[in-house]
Formats: sequence, structure tokens, C-alpha cells
Amino acid sequence: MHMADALISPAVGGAMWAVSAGLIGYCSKKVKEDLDERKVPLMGVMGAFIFAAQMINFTIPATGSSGHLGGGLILAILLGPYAAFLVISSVLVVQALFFADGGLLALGCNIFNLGFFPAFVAYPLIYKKIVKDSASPGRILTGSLLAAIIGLQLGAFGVVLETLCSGITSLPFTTFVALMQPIHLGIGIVEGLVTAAVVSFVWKANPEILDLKASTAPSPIMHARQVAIVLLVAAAFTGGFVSWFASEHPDGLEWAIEKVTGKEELENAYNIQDALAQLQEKSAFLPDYSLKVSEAAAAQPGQDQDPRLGTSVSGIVGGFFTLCLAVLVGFALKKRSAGSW
Amino acid sequence: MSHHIVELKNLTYVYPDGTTGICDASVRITHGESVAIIGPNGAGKSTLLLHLNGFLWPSSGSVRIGDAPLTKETIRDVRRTVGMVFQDPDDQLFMPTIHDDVAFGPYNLGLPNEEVEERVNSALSRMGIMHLKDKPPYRLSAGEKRRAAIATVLSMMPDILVMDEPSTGLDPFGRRQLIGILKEFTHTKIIATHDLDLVADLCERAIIIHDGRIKADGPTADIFRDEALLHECGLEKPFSMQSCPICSPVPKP
Amino acid sequence: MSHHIVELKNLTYVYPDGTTGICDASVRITHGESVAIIGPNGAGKSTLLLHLNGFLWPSSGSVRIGDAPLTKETIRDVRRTVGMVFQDPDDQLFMPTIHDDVAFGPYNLGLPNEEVEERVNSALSRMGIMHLKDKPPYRLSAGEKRRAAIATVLSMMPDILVMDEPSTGLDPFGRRQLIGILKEFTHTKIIATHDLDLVADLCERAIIIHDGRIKADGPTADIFRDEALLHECGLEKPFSMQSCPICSPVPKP
Amino acid sequence: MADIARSFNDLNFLDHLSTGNSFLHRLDPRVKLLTVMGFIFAVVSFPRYEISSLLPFFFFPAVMIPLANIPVRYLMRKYLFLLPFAVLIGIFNPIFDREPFAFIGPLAVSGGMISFLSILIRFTLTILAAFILVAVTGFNGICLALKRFKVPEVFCVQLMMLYRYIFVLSSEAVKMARARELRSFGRKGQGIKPYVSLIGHLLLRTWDRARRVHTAMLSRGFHGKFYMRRPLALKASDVIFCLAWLFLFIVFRLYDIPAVIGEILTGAVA
Ligand SMILES: Nc1ncnc2c1ncn2[C@@H]1O[C@H](COP(=O)(O)OP(=O)(O)OP(=O)(O)O)[C@@H](O)[C@H]1O
Ligand SMILES: Nc1ncnc2c1ncn2[C@@H]1O[C@H](COP(=O)(O)OP(=O)(O)OP(=O)(O)O)[C@@H](O)[C@H]1O
Ligand SMILES: [Mg+2]
Ligand SMILES: [Mg+2]
Repeated sequence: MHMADALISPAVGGAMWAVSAGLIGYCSKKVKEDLDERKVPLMGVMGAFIFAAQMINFTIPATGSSGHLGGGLILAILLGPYAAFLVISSVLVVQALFFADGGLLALGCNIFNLGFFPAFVAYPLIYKKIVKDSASPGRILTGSLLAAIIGLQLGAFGVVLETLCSGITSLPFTTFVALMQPIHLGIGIVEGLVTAAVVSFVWKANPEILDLKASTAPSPIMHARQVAIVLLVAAAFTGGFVSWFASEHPDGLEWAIEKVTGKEELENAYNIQDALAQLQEKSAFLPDYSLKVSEAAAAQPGQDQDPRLGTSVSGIVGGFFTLCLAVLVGFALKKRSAGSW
Repeated sequence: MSHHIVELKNLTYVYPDGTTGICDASVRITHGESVAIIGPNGAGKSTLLLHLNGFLWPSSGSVRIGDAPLTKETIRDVRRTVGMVFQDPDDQLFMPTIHDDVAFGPYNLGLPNEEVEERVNSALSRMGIMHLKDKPPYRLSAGEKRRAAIATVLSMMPDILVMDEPSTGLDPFGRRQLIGILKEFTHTKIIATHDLDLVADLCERAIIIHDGRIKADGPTADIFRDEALLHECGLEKPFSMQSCPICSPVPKP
Repeated sequence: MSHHIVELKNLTYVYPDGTTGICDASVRITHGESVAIIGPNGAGKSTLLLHLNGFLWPSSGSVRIGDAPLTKETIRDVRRTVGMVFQDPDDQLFMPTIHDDVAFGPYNLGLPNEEVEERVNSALSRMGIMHLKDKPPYRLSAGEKRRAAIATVLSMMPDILVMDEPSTGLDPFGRRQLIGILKEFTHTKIIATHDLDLVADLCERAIIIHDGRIKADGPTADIFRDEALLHECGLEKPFSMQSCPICSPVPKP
Repeated sequence: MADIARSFNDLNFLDHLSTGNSFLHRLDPRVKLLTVMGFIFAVVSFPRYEISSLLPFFFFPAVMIPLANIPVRYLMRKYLFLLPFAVLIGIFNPIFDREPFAFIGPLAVSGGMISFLSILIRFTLTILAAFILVAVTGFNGICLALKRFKVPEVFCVQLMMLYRYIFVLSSEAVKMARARELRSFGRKGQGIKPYVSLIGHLLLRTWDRARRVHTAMLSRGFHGKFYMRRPLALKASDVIFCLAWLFLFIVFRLYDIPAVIGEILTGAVA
């Protein structure tokens, strides 16, 4: 599942962007050091392949629904972790731009959830350990299945954490986890089976394909310790960033502007308070962190029912007016552009 | 036998990006006819053919195969009736071996195993590729793939054979063989191709498509004699007619 | 100019699965020759061509382009000398626009910007596709792509042009244009094709490959007159040398 | 099958739009990327119970869509196709957050309803922004901008090639799926075995293609470096465009403009 822009806060989005960008830089360096420039066209074309493959479905027996190839794991198996991570990131970039899968700000999260886990956890620590250097259909099956399941479980858990840290949804942690993990278990099993079958197919047809990365990548594996470090850094980064931001500067943008303009007080006091309350609760990882407005309101001494009522009525009127204005502007421009072009 | 009539009425197809693939085409092809669809690159030949088995649905106009118009209900029967060979054989061969590929259609029709085998063997031997039976398709040369692709359709025993550029990539002998096979096939044939010599050999009727519209429809001999028309549509006479003293008394300089 | 000699000595190539692609082939092609490689499907034509720029390495025997044998050391120079046009133009057009694609080679040669532009413009205008300069390759038609692919090779100013089935998929008009362009190219040309009329038009020498072996090598006119040889190798005369099917509809037995 | 063709067509169409020649298309890709990122950042930076302050942001699509000549009907179709996902991710809010938040007359509106609405608005704004970006910049423009922003070359180049070959491989995939469907007669041939074989073949073909592409690159002297003639120079119009929008976004972010307007209006009425 993709994270969506609509669910994300700038702090989480920005932090995950930074983490993913760092990983992209690191992997690019590794691929370059590899000195196998054959990989560049191969990566591009394989990315396109993942796209094409995702367009084809099959019928899942006995369910009537249909499935397709996931991509992350098979790329890692065929290209090795570094190249695979770059390709997965690229596929996600195209999906975010052209199909609005996720969104631009959520891209960092998605790259991490769908790229890091398969490429640097599932493949090297599970698949690789099981298949080793002696591929056989049985090993490929076990390896793929376990790797896909664990990779997806981690990815799904990433989605849960990032969403909750952002605090846009009201879904309680436990419910969210109880919803996401089982769904992704199913998806993981299907992906694992399909990946195993396709890998076995090409392995039989052209064993050379599976040898490529072994022969070129100097040490294709990140060690468990390194993985743990990256994970920790990412978590610390996100968590630390969020809580620091929340406590020091309740609302990032306003804080920044305040700094720039030197303005002491901002009008939207209740926004700040509200955000503060939310973020503090969130960063504490409380199971039922869902913010009750009455509590938030209680925390805001100057605010009682009446002004809020006033705000909402005038807000509705003003909002309606604003929207109408926007649409009018659009139509006027449309007319003009239709005339002049 | 009204069963194998193919009728297009005012067929228009606009691709989702706004390109007009085919525009206001009306054609009626009766049983047993052998019709060539010719025209320059991008004219709309492939687009037209894809309507014949319900792969594309007309933006407007209608398609009728046999007695019934082509609808979601009749499409299964239509697909059994119309056998289609694609432009690129790679697109059509997707099973682990050539045998499996040729058996795929009959098997999905629910035929008993022996009959499937029988059909596979007959199709393979007609195309002269019995020896490639157990080879995977990606290990074949271009022409071998073409033959296999045609075999996959022959094994379905269609009543109407639709082929998109069937002779590209075939060697002259294979091309002759193909022509022989197609001549034997007495049901309706619809062939889109740039190989005008094959058209002259095989089809008594030719339809010229140009810029998505039908420009001409008539007996092949007449069409190939109309040099102005051919020139206008980016075509030329079949090579074998170019030097023919009877068809073109004054050869072009 | 010994630079542009192509010499194969006892070339044998066996595919990893054990299929013999080409077997004991010896050929010497000198500067400025225009040579056709013909033969039935699966004969080994493509396999042979793929040795000329080091895509495949001989299982035994040697390849010599110009003064030096083809080795890992000389391969960079050889690839600059030999311009290879692939069967599928999509393999050759990998940059975002046609301009970038055609400029790719000259840039890598380290030429200054103005000269790169000059070469790009000259290659594009020779192929008549100047107007497509800023288009992405996936927006071109089959014929346009083919021409763009040739332009990418021309801008490298190769001394030897190697083409695998350059005329497949082109309409008659596009094919004529292609032949015109190739006639203008005065360096060595090596063309593998099934289009024997193109061979008759363009190549003074023809090499027949059959079952991976060279069966004949000589002037095109002589080869096309030898009906027994052609028949044995699954070939036939070019259509323009055959009789007209419309005027004399009974083909020779 | 319909959705296979649809996603490909969608991509195709957006790509087609990006070849337009409006004022927006001619802007430097970098400023467009920056502007849109600024927009998204501003939109998502609101707390979750915010609605009215988000509305002024609709001015951005309202201005950009007609200027870029993007067909509104196409956008609507795409939007409606994606809407269910947004509803799915937001629908939990009204369920879990029932506390009344505001009153419209006698009607109590729960916090969940408000935040749900807020999610839908964010969703609309962010996806419109992404589509606008591609439609006026094109994918290769974005790659160039990334390259200029010092994203590693390896990444940019393979991203560009990925995009290039999507068109080739997708049409191969569509045709193979078509061939499978034509001989399947319903569900029977669509199971996992033919699927694996089909995908396997597509993969083998792709692999061979990558080898050929690489050979084609080597044949043209490739030694690890990509050159592209694309002199990117910031013009005054680029800078003005970017700064003007970013300024507006900041104003929209800081001041609840509809509230101000509303107060003026209701105040005037009362
Ligand atoms: N998927 C598509 N989306 C948009 N336009 C398309 C698509 N496929 C084909 N076209 C366009 O439709 C027109 C007709 O294409 P079609 O493939 O039918 O031509 P054709 O006559 O078969 O050409 P050729 O001889 O090259 O095979 C062309 O202008 C082509 O560019
Ligand atoms: N990748 C491969 N693996 C194994 N065998 C192959 C492979 N490619 C080709 N062959 C075999 O090698 C032989 C020569 O093939 P090649 O492609 O050179 O033929 P060709 O003369 O180009 O044929 P066509 O005219 O059909 O293109 C054929 O028997 C073919 O089956
Ligand atoms: Mg066609
Ligand atoms: Mg060949």
C-alpha cells in the first residue's frame, strides 16, 4: 500500500525524504563503484519491465480476484540490492507523478517502505541466506515466500508508523495494525509465490541472468548490523525530528516564517495549540492517541463554544466564496486561453 | 452460410489520446472471400483488425460477425470463430514450449486431450515446425517464431482467419508455404500486409486504407492497375507486376 | 584502404544451449562493397552479423575488421568503424529525443559542440527527418523510427554499415526511400534480409547462408540465376524477376 | 484487461499533454518542480481539523489548468477514479473521532467529519498539483531538473531510460495479455501457470533488449557519461513565476483568508 500525501505531515514527509534521498545517493555511489555500466541500461529497462508486468493480471485460484507481480523482491534478486533500490525508487517516482499513487511528499515514505525493506532486509537477510549459491526451485520458493512476506510486513508497519506520526488520521494504532498486517500477509504470500515462479522460470531458461549480479557486485550484501543502523537512524530521525519540531516549534512553517518576519505572535493560536497537543500525543506513541477536541479545547483557555460557532459560519460562507472565486478565475482563464490559442 | 459474414458499419475508433485510428469505415465481407487490407504505415490497418474479435470496441458504428452484432454476450463465440495472428509473433508466444502454446487455445476450449494433441500435431506439421515442438519460443529465429504463431491459430480451427502482416520475417520458401496454406484455407481470410505480391497471389479483393479512411475497395487486379490511386496512398505495384510487359507496358524510368 | 576490410576466418558460433548458430564461415569483404546476406529462417544470418561489432564472440575462428583482429582491446575502435542498425529500432533509440539520440555518438567521440550539431543536422536531413528532431522516439511511426535509427548510426560516420532486415515493416513508399538512402551511402554495406528485390536493387554481391554454413558467395546476378541453388536453400528469384501473377496466374510448378 | 489499457493510456495522454507549448510549458523545469513542492508542503502543513484555510489553495489549480490547456474532463475522470482510495484512507476518521467539534445551527459536526473532509481536500489538491506538474513539465523535464539539483547521474539516467522503455514494454505487455485473452475463453487461461510463463517471457525479452540497448550504446562510444544538449538558464519570468506563487502560498498558509472574507461578508449582512 502506498502512503498518500493527504495523510502525511510535512515533518514526517520531509524526514523520510531525507532518509530516502540519502539511500539513493549511497546506492548510486555503490552502483558507480561497481563499474559495470551495463547495469545502467539494464536498470532502466528492468524498471520499465516492472511497470509492464504490473499491467498484467492473473486470476488467484478460488478467490476470483486477481493479482500481479509486486516488483521489489524480484528486482533485488535480479539486480542486487543497490541497483534494485534505485529502480524501485524510480518506479515509485513515475507512479507518483503519473498515477498519483501516493504523492510527491509521500514519495520518501513510499521509497523507504517499498524499496528499503525488500532490497536491504528481505533480499540479503532472508532470500540470500536461504538460497545461498545453490539455487534450486525449492530454495527459491522458500526464500521468495519468506522474503516477500517479511518485506511486506515491515513495509506495512512502516506505513502505520508514518501515518500515525503524521497525525492526520484518527485511526487508533491497534486497529490500524490489525487492519494492515493481515492484508499484507495475503499480499505477501501471493507476491512470494509469483516471484518464486517467475525467478524459477528465468533461472531454467537462462541461468546467466541470476549470475549477473553475483559476478559483478563486489559485496552485494548489507549486513544485519548495517540494516539495523539504517533503520535506527530512520526511526530516530523521524521520531526525533517530529518531537523536536513539535515541542520547540509547534508548527514548522509558521515557526519558519515567524523567524523570517520576526513576528512574535501569530493569529492562528488554536492551530498551534491543537497541533502541539496532537504531536505530543503522537510522539508518545500512545495506543489510543486519537485527539479529543474537547480536551484540546480545554487546553485552550481563550476558546469557548461561541467564537467557534461564529468561526464556522463565517468560515463556511467565506470558504464557499473563495471556492466560487477560484472556479470563476479558472473559467475566465479557460475562455481567454481558448480564444488566444 | 450467413455465419461467416463480417460486416463493419460506419466504424470509427478514436484512441484515448485523441488519435483517430479508423474513421467511418464500412465493409462487408462474405463467406469464403479472401480480402487484403493494404495501406501505408499508420493507416489504421491493425486498428481495423482489432475490432474483428472485440479487442477494441468501436467509438461509433458497429461490427457484425455472422448473425449477431458483436456484443459482450456474443464475444466468446466470436473469438472462437475468428482466429487472429498478430503482427509480432513474440507477443503471441507466451507458453513454456511451442507445443504448449499451440495447445493453449484448444485446451481452453475444453476439448478432450486426444483431440488437442491431434490438432497440435496437425497445425505444427502444416507449418513445418514439428521439430520445434519442445523448444521454448525464445530460442527460435524470427521466421520460426512466425510459423509457430500461425500454428497457434490454426489449431483453433477458426472459420475466419485474420492476419496482421503474416509474411514479414519469413524466408521466400516459408512465404510460399504460407501462401499455399492460406490458399488451402477455404474460409474467409482477412489479411493486412505490406507484401503486395502476396496480395496479388492470394486475395481477389483488396481494400486500401489511408489516414484511417477506406480509399478503395474492389478486385485486386483493378486496384493494382490504378497507378494514380496507389501513388496517392504511398503504395506501388507489386514487384512482379512492375516489370510485366502486359500490366505496365512502359516501365517506370 | 585496408581500413575497411571485413574478414571472417572459419567463424563458428555455438549458442549456450548447444544450437549451432554459424559454422566455419569464411568471408572477406573489401572497401565499398555492398553485400547481401541471404538465406532461410534460422540459417544464421543474424548470428553472423552480431559478430561484427562484438556482440557475440566466436566459439572458434576469428573476426578482423580493418587492420586488427577483433579483441577486447580493439573493440572500441571497431565499434566506431562499424555502424550497426538493429532489427528493432527501439533498441537503438534510447534517449529522450531524436536529437539526443543522434548526438549521443558524436558526443561520446568527444567532438566539440558545433561539430556535433553539424553532424546531427546532416544525418537528420539525409534521412529526411529534420522535423522530428525534438520528438521522443515513442511518438514515431515504424518508418520514422527506422530512419531515426539509421541517422543515429550515420552521425558516427561509420566506414561500414551493417543492417539486419532493414526493410521489414515498412510500407512500399518507405522502403523505396530507404533504398534511395542506402544507395547514396558509398562505404561498405552488409545487409541481411529476406527482401530479395532490395538485394537485386542494392547489392552487387550476395552470400547465401544455409544451416549455418556459407553455401554460395558471388555476384548477385549470377546467384539469382541459379535456380537449383536457390531452391535448395529455400529461396527463390526476386519477384521482379518472376512472371506477373495477374497476367499469368499459374505459377511455375 | 480494461485497466491494463487504461493505465497505459493515462500515462500516454499525460505525456502527450506535456508536449504542449503554453507559457507554462516553456518555463524552466526546476522552478515548476520547486513551486509544486512548495504548494504540496504548504497544503499538508495544516493541522488535521483545518478546512477553510485550505480552500484558497484551489486558486493554484484553477489558474494552472486553463493556462496549461489541460482538459478538465480528463482530470475529472482521473480524479474520480482515484477518489475511492482517498475515501478509504479517510473514512476511519468519522468512525473513530465522534466528538462534536463545531455546530452549524443545531447540527453537531464531529471532529472526524471535519478531518475527513480535510483529508479529501488535501488529497484533491495534492494530486492535482502532481498532475499539473507532469502535464506542463514532462517526465524528461523533471529528470533534467533533478540532475540540476545534483541528484546522482546514475539515478537520473536510469530514470530517463525507464520512462523511455515504459512505452515499448507496456505495449508489449498489452499485446501479450491480449493474445492470452483471445485464446482463453473466459477465466480458464488466465490462471497462474500461463501468467508465470508470460511474465517470464516478457522478462527474458526485456533482458535481451537490455543487452541490445547496451550494445547500441557501446557501438556509439558510450563510456559511462551521458550528454544532453539542454541549456537550462533561469529567465526572469521563471523566477517571477516561482516567487509569486511561493509568496501566495505563504500568505494562504498564514492567514485564514476565507475566515476573513466570511467575517466581512457575515459582518456586512448582520
Ligand atoms: N495505442 C495507441 N494509442 C494512440 N494511437 C495509436 C495507438 N496505436 C496506434 N495508434 C495510431 O493509430 C493510427 C493507426 O495505427 P495502426 O497501428 O492501425 O496502423 P497500421 O496501418 O497497422 O500501420 P503499420 O503498417 O505500421 O502496422 C496511427 O496513426 C497510430 O499512430
Ligand atoms: N538465443 C538463442 N539460443 C539458442 N539458439 C538460438 C538463439 N538464437 C538463435 N538460435 C538458433 O540459431 C540458429 C540461427 O539463428 P539466427 O537468428 O542467426 O537465424 P537467421 O538467419 O537470422 O533467421 P531469420 O531469417 O529467421 O531471422 C537458429 O537455428 C536459431 O534457432
Ligand atoms: Mg499494423
Ligand atoms: Mg535474423
